[in-house]
Amino acid sequence: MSEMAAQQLKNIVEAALLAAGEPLNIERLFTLFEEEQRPEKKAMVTAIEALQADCEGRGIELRELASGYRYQARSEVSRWVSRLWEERAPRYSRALLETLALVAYRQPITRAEIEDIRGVAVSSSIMKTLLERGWVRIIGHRDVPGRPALYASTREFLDYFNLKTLDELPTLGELKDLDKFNAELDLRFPGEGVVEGEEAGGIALTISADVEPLHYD
Amino acid sequence: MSEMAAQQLKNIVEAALLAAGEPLNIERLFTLFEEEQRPEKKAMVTAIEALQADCEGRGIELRELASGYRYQARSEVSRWVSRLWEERAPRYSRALLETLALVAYRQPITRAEIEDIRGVAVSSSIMKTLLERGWVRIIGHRDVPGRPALYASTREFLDYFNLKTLDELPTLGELKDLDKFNAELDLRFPGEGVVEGEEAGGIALTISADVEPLHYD
Amino acid sequence: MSDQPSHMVEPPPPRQEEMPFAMVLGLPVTELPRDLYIPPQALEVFLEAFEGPLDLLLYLIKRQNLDILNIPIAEVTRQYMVYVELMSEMQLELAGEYLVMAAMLAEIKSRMLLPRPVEVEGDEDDPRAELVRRLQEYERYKQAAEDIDTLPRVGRDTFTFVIDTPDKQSERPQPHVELRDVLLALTEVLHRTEMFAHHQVQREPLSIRERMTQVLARLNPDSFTSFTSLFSVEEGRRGVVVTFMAILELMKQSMIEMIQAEPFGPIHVKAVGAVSEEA
Repeated sequence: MSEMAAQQLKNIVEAALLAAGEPLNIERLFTLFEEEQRPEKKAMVTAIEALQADCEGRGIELRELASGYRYQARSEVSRWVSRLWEERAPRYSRALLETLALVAYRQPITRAEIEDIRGVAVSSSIMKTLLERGWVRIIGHRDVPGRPALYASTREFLDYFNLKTLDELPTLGELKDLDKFNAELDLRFPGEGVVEGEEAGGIALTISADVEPLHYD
Repeated sequence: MSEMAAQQLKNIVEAALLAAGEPLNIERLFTLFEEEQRPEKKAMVTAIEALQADCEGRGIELRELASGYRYQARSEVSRWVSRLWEERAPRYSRALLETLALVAYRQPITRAEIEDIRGVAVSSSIMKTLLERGWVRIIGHRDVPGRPALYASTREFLDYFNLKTLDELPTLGELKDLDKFNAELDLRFPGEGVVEGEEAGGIALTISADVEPLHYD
Repeated sequence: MSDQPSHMVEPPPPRQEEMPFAMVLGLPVTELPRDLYIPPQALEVFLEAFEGPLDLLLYLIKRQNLDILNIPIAEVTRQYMVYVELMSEMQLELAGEYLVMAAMLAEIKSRMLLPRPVEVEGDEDDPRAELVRRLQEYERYKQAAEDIDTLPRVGRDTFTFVIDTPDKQSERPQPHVELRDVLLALTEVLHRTEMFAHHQVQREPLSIRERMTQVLARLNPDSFTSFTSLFSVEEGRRGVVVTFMAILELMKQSMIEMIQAEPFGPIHVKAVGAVSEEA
């Protein structure tokens, strides 16, 4: 067979470089062709240069590295491409959610108080996670021996859960009712999409005389 | 951030499809973008179609398969690209292919049903190979004594054979009624295509020239 | 048979009474089937290539251009037995299914020989019907397998790509939490502590809690803050009350200190603890 058309050569080189999974140098590219079909070195270089030029303005580039040519994603798009391998978000433990709830409802609160209510120790990693997530912060220290840190919820906590103020959280009494009608949870909790001030206000109105207090001690 | 420029979207999608190492469907492509940046579905489809059009006349194509879009080498260049690797593509035994065909066309199907149609036992190693390759999976158990496993084909099977849906499998031959025999004395089998000597069975190549090959016509 | 010519010609007549090559249907076979001359090694490969009795039968039928719907049972049975005997002769692993099929063929053959009652001739099931059904059924999947084998496939007809992404950015995603989950966690705690058992009325617990946090955040542990500056008139009476209650609660819980130098003098407030850098 006579020498290959420039376009066909370019097509073969492009597909081979993409399929190889490793950089290919010119010598290796030559091995793809039977002796009698083997292109001139000049033709090969021209093909590679044309392929490089084709990458102008695209999300990929054809780079020459130490061991050969390799297609790779440009750094301009790597921010998006990287999300292909993003790990799934882990889930928070129940202990963490309980701690968060206690900080929200009983702030300012010390770790010892949380442990007292939960009946189990609160691991340092839970407090650390909540602080790092920015949902909880230390706002002071109680004036008792050891001067324990006082934890409170943050603006970010409210924002994340789409609340304007802590008031929009259901009272413990409402929680008790909701607990009985678990199925209705979706309809009644604020901060779940539809809800804005209106719903939250609705909840405030439902407070009745036997409502659970947030008694402190 | 406002909606992304069409070119940038196209660049990201191209790089992601090339970097992923597996087919990506539209839903997966959407996950590359933050909520507020997420393109319209229409824009995404336009980008994919533009990328497909860009492959015209090249050695690669962007195909839609069962589990999503995949860039791949066109068969026109596979002769050269395959020389990147020493080993040849594996050949599959008739027993394996027939078992695979029965799962693909008759799913969900039990091993006993496969054996019934093929007239011989199906070796465990064949089922194991098919399961390990991810072409076949167990989707349940038939509610009869022994609760035999029900096998079905997978998206990976379709991807591997370059198909988007089971509908794209070659049409299955028709069954002829014995009663109608006298009416039509066509000697050809329904669904029997022209089989090339080489393709009909690897066996033809391994027996000597004076041996009648194993194909029937 | 080694001295036989290499093409399909009439085999030479046996020169002597040799041991039968095989016993087929009780008759000795001393020669290979006429249409089957194959060197022994190739023969073995050839025989092993059958995917079972149905495959072998299909081969016999197709080779003679017979129609599957009108199988000459006697002849096909004879040929089938020759192959089966050949296989056992060569000590190939002969699946039991081959013998089951042999029995089935023999049965069909004998039924074909029986005279059919005239009156039911039209309705009489062809004894071959079941065999034909099975052969056709197998044939279509055998064909389907061949078709699948010719589909373009990865690693043979097409190749997939993976390009490198040099600057991968890995961002560890944060867990998502629904408010519902937080509240459910709280009810769990409350159940455990039986806090639900208490019944006291309190109208604005959380706004006081929240205000306590706000007041505390404004106080400095190193210097005093004016008590009145903690109140904002714009908030109205409710706001003032909430702030006042928050301050009382903070005092009760030893979180703040309050100093009044003289009766009716200005009151000053200070946080008691060292305030963290975040506050």
